[in-house]
Amino acid sequence: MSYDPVMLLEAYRRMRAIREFEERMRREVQMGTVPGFVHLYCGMEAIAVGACMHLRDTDYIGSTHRGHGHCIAKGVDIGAMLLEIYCKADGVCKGKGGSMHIADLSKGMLGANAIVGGAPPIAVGAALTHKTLGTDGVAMAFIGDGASNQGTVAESLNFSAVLKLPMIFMYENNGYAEFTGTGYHLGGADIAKRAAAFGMPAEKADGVDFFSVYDAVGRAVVHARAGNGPAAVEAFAYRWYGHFEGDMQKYRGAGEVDRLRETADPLVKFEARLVSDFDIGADELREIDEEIIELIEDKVAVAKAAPKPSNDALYTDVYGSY
Amino acid sequence: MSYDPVMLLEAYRRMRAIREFEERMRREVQMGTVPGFVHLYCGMEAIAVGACMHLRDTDYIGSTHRGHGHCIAKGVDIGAMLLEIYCKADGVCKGKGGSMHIADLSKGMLGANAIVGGAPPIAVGAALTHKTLGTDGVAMAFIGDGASNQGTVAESLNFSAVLKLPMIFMYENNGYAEFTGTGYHLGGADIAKRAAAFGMPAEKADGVDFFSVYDAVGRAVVHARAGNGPAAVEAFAYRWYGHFEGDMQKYRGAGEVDRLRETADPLVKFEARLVSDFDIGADELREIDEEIIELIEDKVAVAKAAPKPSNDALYTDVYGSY
Amino acid sequence: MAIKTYREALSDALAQEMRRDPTVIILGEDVVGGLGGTAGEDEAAGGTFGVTAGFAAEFGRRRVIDTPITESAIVGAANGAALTGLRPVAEVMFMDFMGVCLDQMLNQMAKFRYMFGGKCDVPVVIRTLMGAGFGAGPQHSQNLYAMLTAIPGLKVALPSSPADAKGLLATAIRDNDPVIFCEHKLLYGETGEVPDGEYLVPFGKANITRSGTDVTLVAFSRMVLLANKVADKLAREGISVEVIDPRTTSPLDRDAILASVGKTGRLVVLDESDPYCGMASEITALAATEAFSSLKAAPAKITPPHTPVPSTPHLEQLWLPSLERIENTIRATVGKRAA
Amino acid sequence: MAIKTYREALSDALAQEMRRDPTVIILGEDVVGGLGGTAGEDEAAGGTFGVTAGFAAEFGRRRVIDTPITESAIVGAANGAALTGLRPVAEVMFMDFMGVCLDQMLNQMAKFRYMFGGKCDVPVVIRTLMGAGFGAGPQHSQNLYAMLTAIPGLKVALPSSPADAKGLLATAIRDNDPVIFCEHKLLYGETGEVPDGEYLVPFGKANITRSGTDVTLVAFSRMVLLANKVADKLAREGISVEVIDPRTTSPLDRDAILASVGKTGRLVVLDESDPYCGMASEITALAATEAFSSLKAAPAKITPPHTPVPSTPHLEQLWLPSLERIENTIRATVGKRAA
Ligand SMILES: Cc1ncc(C[n+]2csc(CCOP(=O)(O)OP(=O)(O)O)c2C)c(N)n1
Ligand SMILES: Cc1ncc(C[n+]2csc(CCOP(=O)(O)OP(=O)(O)O)c2C)c(N)n1
Ligand SMILES: [Mg+2]
Ligand SMILES: [Mg+2]
Repeated sequence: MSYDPVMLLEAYRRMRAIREFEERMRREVQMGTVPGFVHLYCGMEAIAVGACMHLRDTDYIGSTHRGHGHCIAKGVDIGAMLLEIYCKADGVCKGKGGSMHIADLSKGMLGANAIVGGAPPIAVGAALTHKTLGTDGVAMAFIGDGASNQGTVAESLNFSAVLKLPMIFMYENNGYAEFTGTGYHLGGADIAKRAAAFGMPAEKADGVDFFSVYDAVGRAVVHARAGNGPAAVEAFAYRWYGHFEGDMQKYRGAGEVDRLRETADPLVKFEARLVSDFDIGADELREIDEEIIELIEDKVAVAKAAPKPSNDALYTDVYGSY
Repeated sequence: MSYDPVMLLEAYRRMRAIREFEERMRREVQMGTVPGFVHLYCGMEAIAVGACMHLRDTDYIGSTHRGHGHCIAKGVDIGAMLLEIYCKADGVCKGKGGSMHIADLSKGMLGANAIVGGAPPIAVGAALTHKTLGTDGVAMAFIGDGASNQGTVAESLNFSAVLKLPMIFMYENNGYAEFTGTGYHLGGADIAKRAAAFGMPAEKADGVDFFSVYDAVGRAVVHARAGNGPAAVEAFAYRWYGHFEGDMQKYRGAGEVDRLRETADPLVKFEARLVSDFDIGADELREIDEEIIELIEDKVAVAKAAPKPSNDALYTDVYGSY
Repeated sequence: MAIKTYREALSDALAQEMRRDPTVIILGEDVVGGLGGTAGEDEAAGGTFGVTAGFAAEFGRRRVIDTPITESAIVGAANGAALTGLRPVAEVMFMDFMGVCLDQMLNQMAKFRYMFGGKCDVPVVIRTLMGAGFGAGPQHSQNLYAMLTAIPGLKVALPSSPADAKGLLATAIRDNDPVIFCEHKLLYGETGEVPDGEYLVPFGKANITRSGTDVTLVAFSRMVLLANKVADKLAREGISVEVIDPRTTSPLDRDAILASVGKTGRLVVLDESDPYCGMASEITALAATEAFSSLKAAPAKITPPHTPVPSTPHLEQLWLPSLERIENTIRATVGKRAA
Repeated sequence: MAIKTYREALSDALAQEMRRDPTVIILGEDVVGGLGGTAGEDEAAGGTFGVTAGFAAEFGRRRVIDTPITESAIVGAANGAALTGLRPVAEVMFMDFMGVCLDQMLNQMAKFRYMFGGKCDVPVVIRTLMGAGFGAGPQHSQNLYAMLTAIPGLKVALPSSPADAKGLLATAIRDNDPVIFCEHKLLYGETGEVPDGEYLVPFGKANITRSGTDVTLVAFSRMVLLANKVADKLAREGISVEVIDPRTTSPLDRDAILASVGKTGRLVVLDESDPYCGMASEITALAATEAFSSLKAAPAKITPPHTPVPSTPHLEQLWLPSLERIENTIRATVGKRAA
């Protein structure tokens, strides 16, 4: 596979944006400024970005409760996301969705989803739209290791295989579903194999390595766009933080997270390749870093200061007409 | 595998009972004497019996809408079944279940089920009981090719694999789900492979051949009884009649059913082996046949003449106490 | 106008809307049938009850889509398709099967618009069969529309006549909100005048099928037929029954019901679903809270008992509200006993 | 007696019943936690909200069972286990998730006894968390007990105090029918006197938490706390409010409600679930149909609006019935306005 340097820099920008966004959210949650529940994506940046760099605004993704990374990777505006997370009137969902329900159809983002296994059938429907309208668009569902056990996911695999839909199952195996590890909850211990059993190409990727994900998803997307039906990729990358902010993580061995930070940092790994193989200067990356840190600083301040939805908003948007 | 001649004769008796029972039901439905919906098992006799000959009364089965064969194979009393199908007061469910809800816990029969995919999780629960109580009992779910696509089945596979339950997934691939063939509805076209992907031994069997099913299920049951967790068998045998009685079967090629009757009769196949390899006389089998025909004749007459549930029965058995 | 069956009227509406709008698609189990079998790919079903017979031939299999038996995927796919530009009409063969796909109704389609701050339309229709009296047993006979009526974000339609079947279904398809369209299986063969050509019945607008002054009888779906019969009978005796068919439970035409109760001062509600937390209780509560001072007598509910639907034919009949019971309840409510 | 939290009271009941009866098992997601991770097999959770903390140590992992995230399999397995000799207590973490497992409630556990002609017991308990006010958003805050109350064959319990949490849960576990046990997440930290030792609260027996003569206020789950507060405040002004907590909606203590309405002649129902087809409508309809002649004023319903629960904190507060609104409704119902 060949890599466009512009694409690579954009990928870096998005991965960095996810990292800084989530680290900032973490601090904000600890300070108690963020309403609702927040599930952080740190450590998994290469999955969302490696996958979404193949997608257009007219391609769709279905997301999970751990959705910030998917949103940023798919190009949802960071300021609008922050306004939403803070439940403000100008949020991307007018402040009524919050962290677990960010959606932006204009970017092909079909919504975070607080129901484990809720989004895959919906993404399948977006793939059906593409097929019905005869476009070469695709849809992708992000699916956790825990979610991979839900019946809705198996149904989605079969449904899209039978209808030969342009659908990509993007499994995020981060080792844990809440406080239980894949060593226990995953019969057969091989998610990709399950997808393959429903009749589609399925490969595994290193979710810490942008290039590994990018390559595998690239093949899946080519397959799907060409009208050959669905494909699946299972990427492995531990999350760095708790299931949600506040989780004591008693299920993790001592020092696991420190080790991950040292040895499994997708940004460090990506940067090393960018510098060594693509002649991209570290200084250029530092500039991006700073821009992003500044942007997030700004947008968090804006979000915090922004007006809440009016009380009327409680009653609106239930129906289009009633 | 070795075969006890007494077992073989009992197996023949049950297969013949299923055949005669269903043929009779078919005529009765055509004459309009049977209430509700009836789904016939003819052509698949070797599956239910080949599987259930390994089971004890204390082992459990979960069944489907096409449940008569499973009931007879598991030893449910034919008279009580007929009373139930005719919705009579002395039916095995006091006449309130009918054909699609025959259950007999005393025989380990957890119920036919009119919800496709409804029974497998329930059978899993029976396996959980055996494991929790430390018995060597097993549970088995019968699952159609169409049902194999339901999310509940995938969940059951994973759940029993994770908990290492003594559970057998007995797939009945009869080529059709209602009016749609497996050539369309079955992504990956291989049910056993799906089960295997959840981490359990899974084999295929010829569902027309008693010995093929008996051998495969025997291995599965040994595996499960020994505490090694679940196993699956996919058996192939077309149904001879429509999805339900009344189905026009426009989805079947011309002459398909005639061909099946000629070339894929589980009883003919079984008899041939019994006579050639086990020194069992055809006359002995004819005696069984006659006994069964007489029994069914009797029991149908009894069922038709039996009293209906009283009107009070409408209100009873909703709760144990209320 | 022509005399048509309820089934034909449904087909009419579907065909009308599919001709009109290429984004309308149909998906469900055996809506065509025949794929993957040994007879080739000809239509083998056309819907379990024939409503979509001939549709594949006219609209093509790309728009009339057979699915595996996976209701969560069917409804979920309809949801995703609706969010992204299609107007799917998905079939959940029997309403009882909402058990296996409720999440896509309760937590997804119903809430998208709200969760997403109004920035989407969700033009999905779920057609589903309900009702007892068909010998289909406890898992294929339920009337579960009250559960759905209580879910904000959903609309619920219950056509009781061929004309309404056509007009409400066309409206449902054009509506930008999710609609659960509940067809009663015993109504499929009922006939009635059905307007030709484009025909729409608005949501939230009750149909007063009989005008009257003594008592308001609100009835839903198939029960409207029984209500009309009883009203006609009692009219001959001088008891004037106003029969109201709300046609949609969400939105509900509260004004029509309250106006009628204001006029008659008496209310009987006739509903084929469970006595508890159903439309019978809802309408009764509506009148009690909003028209209390008009009420001249205790309102009455007529529903089946709080039991599953038995498979037993005579018990199933006993389970259903009977003409006699309706008549007696109305007589008791208006204070006139049988002569 | 000791002062305990609702959470502790739940743990008490579970431990009490598990000690008493070896066939009682617990299953659900992370009811223990820690399996398959890198820290060994020690308890890592003890339930999402800690109710089963320490249970694996006492009862062993064979009776306290972590499951994958597959609610249909969890509830289905509980059903099968209940049919075959165990008394499973299964956890559906949030009530909203009944969307993904309704079939096993609606078509299976609720109907076994009936379909099988009474020849089985179904001693399954589903513990589940409900309620708004926790900032959990539209898919984790619903109060869906009315849907379940309308399913014949199910029982539904809604403890509003620590004592009831203990007593109703113990009763639920010993009951031979399926019980949906609805715990309100905002009640977990509430404290109250809880009887030591074996303690059972019968189903279908309302708790009159305040006696009064002017108006009957029926409230459910957490709303009982608000009802008591308002009753206490109004008592000081001479408005005598009788507060009734039915504790179970199925079976429902109709007699207690009707007796109270017979005495007070006035009814207000306070319910945290949707206004339509919920318990507020059900109780109102009960009074209207059965105690019409006692009613001196229109009964009133207090519920949230027909909208999802917004994630927005101040809108979520607005969504919930407020003390002020309850007070005003009661004043209006008894005909006395604020001084
Ligand atoms: C239907 C349903 N069941 C349970 C939950 C509670 N829950 C939220 S996230 C989660 C774990 C999901 O694990 P996984 O799919 O691996 O995603 P990850 O959190 O690791 O990204 C659970 C059990 C839920 N939200 N929905
Ligand atoms: C949840 C659900 N969806 C759909 C149906 C309608 N239905 C009944 S049987 C059946 C086909 C089942 O096919 P299969 O599992 O292959 O069993 P077979 O009839 O071939 O024995 C369908 C679609 C149902 N009863 N339940
Ligand atoms: Mg995970
Ligand atoms: Mg089949």
